[in-house]
Amino acid sequence: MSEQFEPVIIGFTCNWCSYRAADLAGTARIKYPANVRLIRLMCSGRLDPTFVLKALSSGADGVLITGCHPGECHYLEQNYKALRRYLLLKRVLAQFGIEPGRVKLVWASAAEGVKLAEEITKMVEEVRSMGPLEWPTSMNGSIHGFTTPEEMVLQEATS
Amino acid sequence: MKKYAYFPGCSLEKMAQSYHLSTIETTRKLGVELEELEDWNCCGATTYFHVDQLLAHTLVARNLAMAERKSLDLVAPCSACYKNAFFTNTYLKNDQDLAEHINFALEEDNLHYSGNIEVLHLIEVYVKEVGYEEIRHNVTHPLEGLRVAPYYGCQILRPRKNHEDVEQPRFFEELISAIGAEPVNFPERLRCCGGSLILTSREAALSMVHLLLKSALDHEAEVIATACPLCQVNLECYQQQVNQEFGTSISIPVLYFTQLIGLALEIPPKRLGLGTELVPATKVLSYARRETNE
Amino acid sequence: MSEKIGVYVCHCGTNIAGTVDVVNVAHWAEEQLKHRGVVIARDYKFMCSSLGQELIEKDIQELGLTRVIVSACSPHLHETTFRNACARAGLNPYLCELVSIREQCSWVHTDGTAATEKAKAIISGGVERVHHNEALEPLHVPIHPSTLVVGGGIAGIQAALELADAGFQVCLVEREPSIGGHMAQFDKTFPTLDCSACILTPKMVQVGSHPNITLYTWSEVERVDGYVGNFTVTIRKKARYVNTDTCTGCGICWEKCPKKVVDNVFEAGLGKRKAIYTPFPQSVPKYPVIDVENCIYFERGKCKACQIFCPTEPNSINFEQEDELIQLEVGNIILATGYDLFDSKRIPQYGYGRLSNVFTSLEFERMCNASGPTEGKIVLRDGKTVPKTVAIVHCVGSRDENYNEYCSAICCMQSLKFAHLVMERTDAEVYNCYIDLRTPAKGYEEFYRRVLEEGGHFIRGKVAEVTDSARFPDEEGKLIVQVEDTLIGKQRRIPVDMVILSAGLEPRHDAKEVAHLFGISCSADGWFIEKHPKLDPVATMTEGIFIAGVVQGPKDIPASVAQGAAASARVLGRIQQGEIALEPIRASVIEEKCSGCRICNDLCPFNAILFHEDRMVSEINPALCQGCGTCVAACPAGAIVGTAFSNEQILAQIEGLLLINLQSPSRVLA
Amino acid sequence: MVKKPTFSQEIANMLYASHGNPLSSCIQCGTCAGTCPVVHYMDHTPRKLIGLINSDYKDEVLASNTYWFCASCYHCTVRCPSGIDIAEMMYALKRYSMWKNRYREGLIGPVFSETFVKTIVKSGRSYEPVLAPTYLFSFGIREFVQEAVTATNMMIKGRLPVLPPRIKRLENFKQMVGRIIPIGEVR
Repeated sequence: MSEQFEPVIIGFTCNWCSYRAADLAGTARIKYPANVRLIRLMCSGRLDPTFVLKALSSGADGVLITGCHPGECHYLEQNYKALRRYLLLKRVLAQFGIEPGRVKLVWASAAEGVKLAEEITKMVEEVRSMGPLEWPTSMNGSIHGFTTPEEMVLQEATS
Repeated sequence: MKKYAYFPGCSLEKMAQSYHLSTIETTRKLGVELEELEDWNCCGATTYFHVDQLLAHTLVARNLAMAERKSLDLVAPCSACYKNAFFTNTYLKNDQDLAEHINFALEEDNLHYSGNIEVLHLIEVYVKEVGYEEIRHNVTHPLEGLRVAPYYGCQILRPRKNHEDVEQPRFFEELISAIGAEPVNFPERLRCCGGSLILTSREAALSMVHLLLKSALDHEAEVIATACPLCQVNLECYQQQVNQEFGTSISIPVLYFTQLIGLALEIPPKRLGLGTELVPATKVLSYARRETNE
Repeated sequence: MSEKIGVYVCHCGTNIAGTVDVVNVAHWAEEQLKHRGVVIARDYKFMCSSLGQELIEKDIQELGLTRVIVSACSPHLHETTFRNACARAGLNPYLCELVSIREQCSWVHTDGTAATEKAKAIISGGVERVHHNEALEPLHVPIHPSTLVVGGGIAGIQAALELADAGFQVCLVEREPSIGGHMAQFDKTFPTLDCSACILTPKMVQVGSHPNITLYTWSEVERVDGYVGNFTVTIRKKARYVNTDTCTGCGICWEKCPKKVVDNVFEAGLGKRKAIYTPFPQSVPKYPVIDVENCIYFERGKCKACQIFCPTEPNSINFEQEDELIQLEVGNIILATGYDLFDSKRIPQYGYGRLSNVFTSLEFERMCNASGPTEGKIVLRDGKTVPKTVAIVHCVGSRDENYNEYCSAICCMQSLKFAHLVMERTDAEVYNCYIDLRTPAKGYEEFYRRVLEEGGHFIRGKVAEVTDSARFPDEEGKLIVQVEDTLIGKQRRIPVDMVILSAGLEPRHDAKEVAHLFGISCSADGWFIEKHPKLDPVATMTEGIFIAGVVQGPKDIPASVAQGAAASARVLGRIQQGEIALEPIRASVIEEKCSGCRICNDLCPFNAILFHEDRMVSEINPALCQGCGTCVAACPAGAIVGTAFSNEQILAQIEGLLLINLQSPSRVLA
Repeated sequence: MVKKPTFSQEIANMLYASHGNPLSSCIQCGTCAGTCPVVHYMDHTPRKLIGLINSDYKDEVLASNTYWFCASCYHCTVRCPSGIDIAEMMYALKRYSMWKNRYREGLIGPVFSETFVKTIVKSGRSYEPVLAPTYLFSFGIREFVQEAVTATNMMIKGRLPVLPPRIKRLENFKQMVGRIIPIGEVR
């Protein structure tokens, strides 16, 4: 194998759209790098920011969050909530000094296997160019106390 | 009343001076302040986009930037200038890439555009800023009975996509009624006059001009009102050629809407640049107050 | 390590084995994941084959496996297969996880080594996750045997009749004074040209007289509570000002009513009706309604002609009548609320509303109808001149990103029908201006050929504009249709006497509100979204709510009828089962942990979360919960748990996928 | 590896700053051609031109006079059901043909455009008289006279400038232009 750095990316998918998009990419034999490992959730709205922090702190170099297009959520509107959390999460990560490019949100409908594959390929390249993630070790302990930052709770409430 | 950055555009310097004059006169009387953009440059017209799109946008951006520096919205009396300014403005607001690229060029003239101003066509100032009521209220000599064909042309409206307004506009008619004149039903009012073709594809352009003039006359218009120097020159200065080309004897004055408003406001015709037209506007003047005719 | 986990790696012929070294993967799992409870790992050619399944069952029984990981294809394909296998062997099906190394590994990667490594990680993830799986039981809820059908068009009528004939109670709600929908307005139906009324009215009468159908016309659904099997629906019965118990529908009242009103609904503005009226002669029910906006009595307080002349005893006209609210218990709901016609005024260049002889398709339908405003005579707006040339404009408001991007599906055939009717009833020349002619169903293409043979002209091109501004002598006093004939590449101006705009179908103006009321979702276009576009077209993501007819997307009468029947078949299935088993993927609140902050309350689009003021805790109704898990993620106290997708499961899966369970076993055991 | 772009891709690239849909989304409905006021003078209708571009008939397209007849009235752009900015496409073709010197013989458009641009680059403003030669000489004697008459009439009425106008910060202006395109020869 080549000497180049092979990042590991955890991908969160929605059972109704992006996971099916991944299935479609498979049945259509569309190729993308093996660096991504997918986890199935019922909805992008299920994504607890802790999952992302957990992934990054446990050795992932990037996290790809995927969900249904706005307005097409199978649970009506939960992907909007995912979007809000994502935006907040980015702020938190910025505070940790983590490159914004390492966590990405992508909408992909069940029909968009090609799109998903492209997005994955793109992200793998981007993260590869960023090099391995130096997760602030000081935080590994505190990670679990970090379940939902105050501001996220507030955000949920005010929305 | 509001203040605007006024971008006359090349043609108003000479070819359409009457448009310039009547604009200044009428806006003053209606209490709108137009501050001419200092050291403005040509917007590139349509021709410019033939050669280089980026450059064309840059030319427009220079004017926008200078208006923004004065934090004034930009007003263009020429439809071509307006269309260029309006869309360059929209694109620069929505396309980061383009904006960067063009600001890089603007640096050379110590300018920068950040997309904080709006672009209006002169006629919008009368329709939106002043308003029909205010105009009606200021009219001292309504041009009762004067049958005016409102010619919108292309680039006041297009390529904007709010279809109801773009395919079936009413504001020009309303404006004409506001000065007491009678807007005629002019079905070809949105049809292109071939302005940008007149020199390059004469035959095509002349036939387009002919069609418009004919339609206006068929609906018994006594004058065609335009809001664009190119349309004006096309429709007026080429009537002679149209007649030779099609064996017709068409003769109908083509004035700027500002000139008509001016007459209704009893501004002396001379100050409205009347008298420089190739097709005499005597018929129109007969509607204006005698003494104002000097 | 209490758990005994079995790992089963499928070759799927060469589909997986071709890229992933499955044997290696299986060995790896047995070696490297031993400390995580893997007691056996096998690879097999086709795990989903009966032999493959037996392999698993055997191990469960002989090795006493407590968890099973099958790494094969996508769970959407075979999850149930393997879960059933486990169930047969006496293991709770939810203790089996299917992880995909085909769709998401072997098929999408070319580098065998990388793919094999990824497959290992995926399995490791599954193993960690399955540790935290719980034995679950599907949720059983009873199904109330009666059904609510919303919308009395042909789709709703069909659905209602199917259910009622099967012997179950149906409540049919219709917004207008009569059922029948758009179909009642049509004259002929393509491609067979049988008269619309002749085939529709018998069905309407059946609905009106069916012992199992309760009909609520001039009514709307106001509120929906409860969940699949147990909905409580509140219906607003708008005041008719007519006592339906005594009214005989004799018609004297509307005969005597002095107020004529332009009928913009049924007659599409072409005809008039009275202020007290039934939309059309064959209306079901036969009782009239008083149109308050136009009734002289309601305007000026006097007249009462209808009351004075009403022959019934006691008098059936009641000006004091008020709206009624009715509550119903139903088990399932079928939505067949239909469509609105695209408003052609939105395309000014086609001149509708400005040029008097431009007609909409619905206007023309009424014109052709023998009981319509012109007794079926095809004439210009003046009511007498018969057109000599007619142009039919296709795709009005359809296939156009300025209006609706979708194809309205019915316009082509409708236009062909119009062309035929014009040629049949006048000797006019007919021009069809189309982009593409789409005649895909039974007998449609044949009908197209028939119209061709009858001499209809076809111009392939989207009409640019319709104008009355003549340029040539032969255009004087005509409407000119300007269009490129794309097949010859020339712009044509066709002078005609009449233009018919074949307007497209649009979602009801209030589709979004209705969708929200019933807790289902609309597509970007505004049509209701079906559970699966191919395999489940009449169900929705919300259990117990079904859709039928155009409300799901543009379609013609045959298709609408089919969907009406299909929806009721689905409902009948439910009713027969008596109860329904719901996937136990649900969220639930741990009362002790709940701080009563109520953040979760507004997050749930299905209103499954209710708050107990008294105990200051939230509770989730398992039957309403659809298991999206948004509340689980949102709860600041971590008081909400999502079964089958718990935090523990996902966090563990993350660790597994990142293989840190290998580096330091202790870490994950802790 | 890098593939040589197809003609349609080349044209797409030239629509850099205009924001319509890709030409490939054309459904060949003919709304553009049905709308176009100049279509009778074009050898291919706009619709057909798009078809030719999408099927890479480069020579036919460049040889066509269609895009030089476009009066940029934008009616097609407004009405296109596929959201294609057809007028901008015509501009793109004009630019392409001028850069590659591939436009048809005897067309006035290209020469005119170039002179026009040069005047602006030189002075910052446009100046009609300079433009005259570009088209006058291509005219037949009759048109020439007609044009001359019109011009003189306007001159008499004081509607044609005698001296070319200039902007003040001309040097900066030229520098600015220089950052977008090389203009050595017109300096």
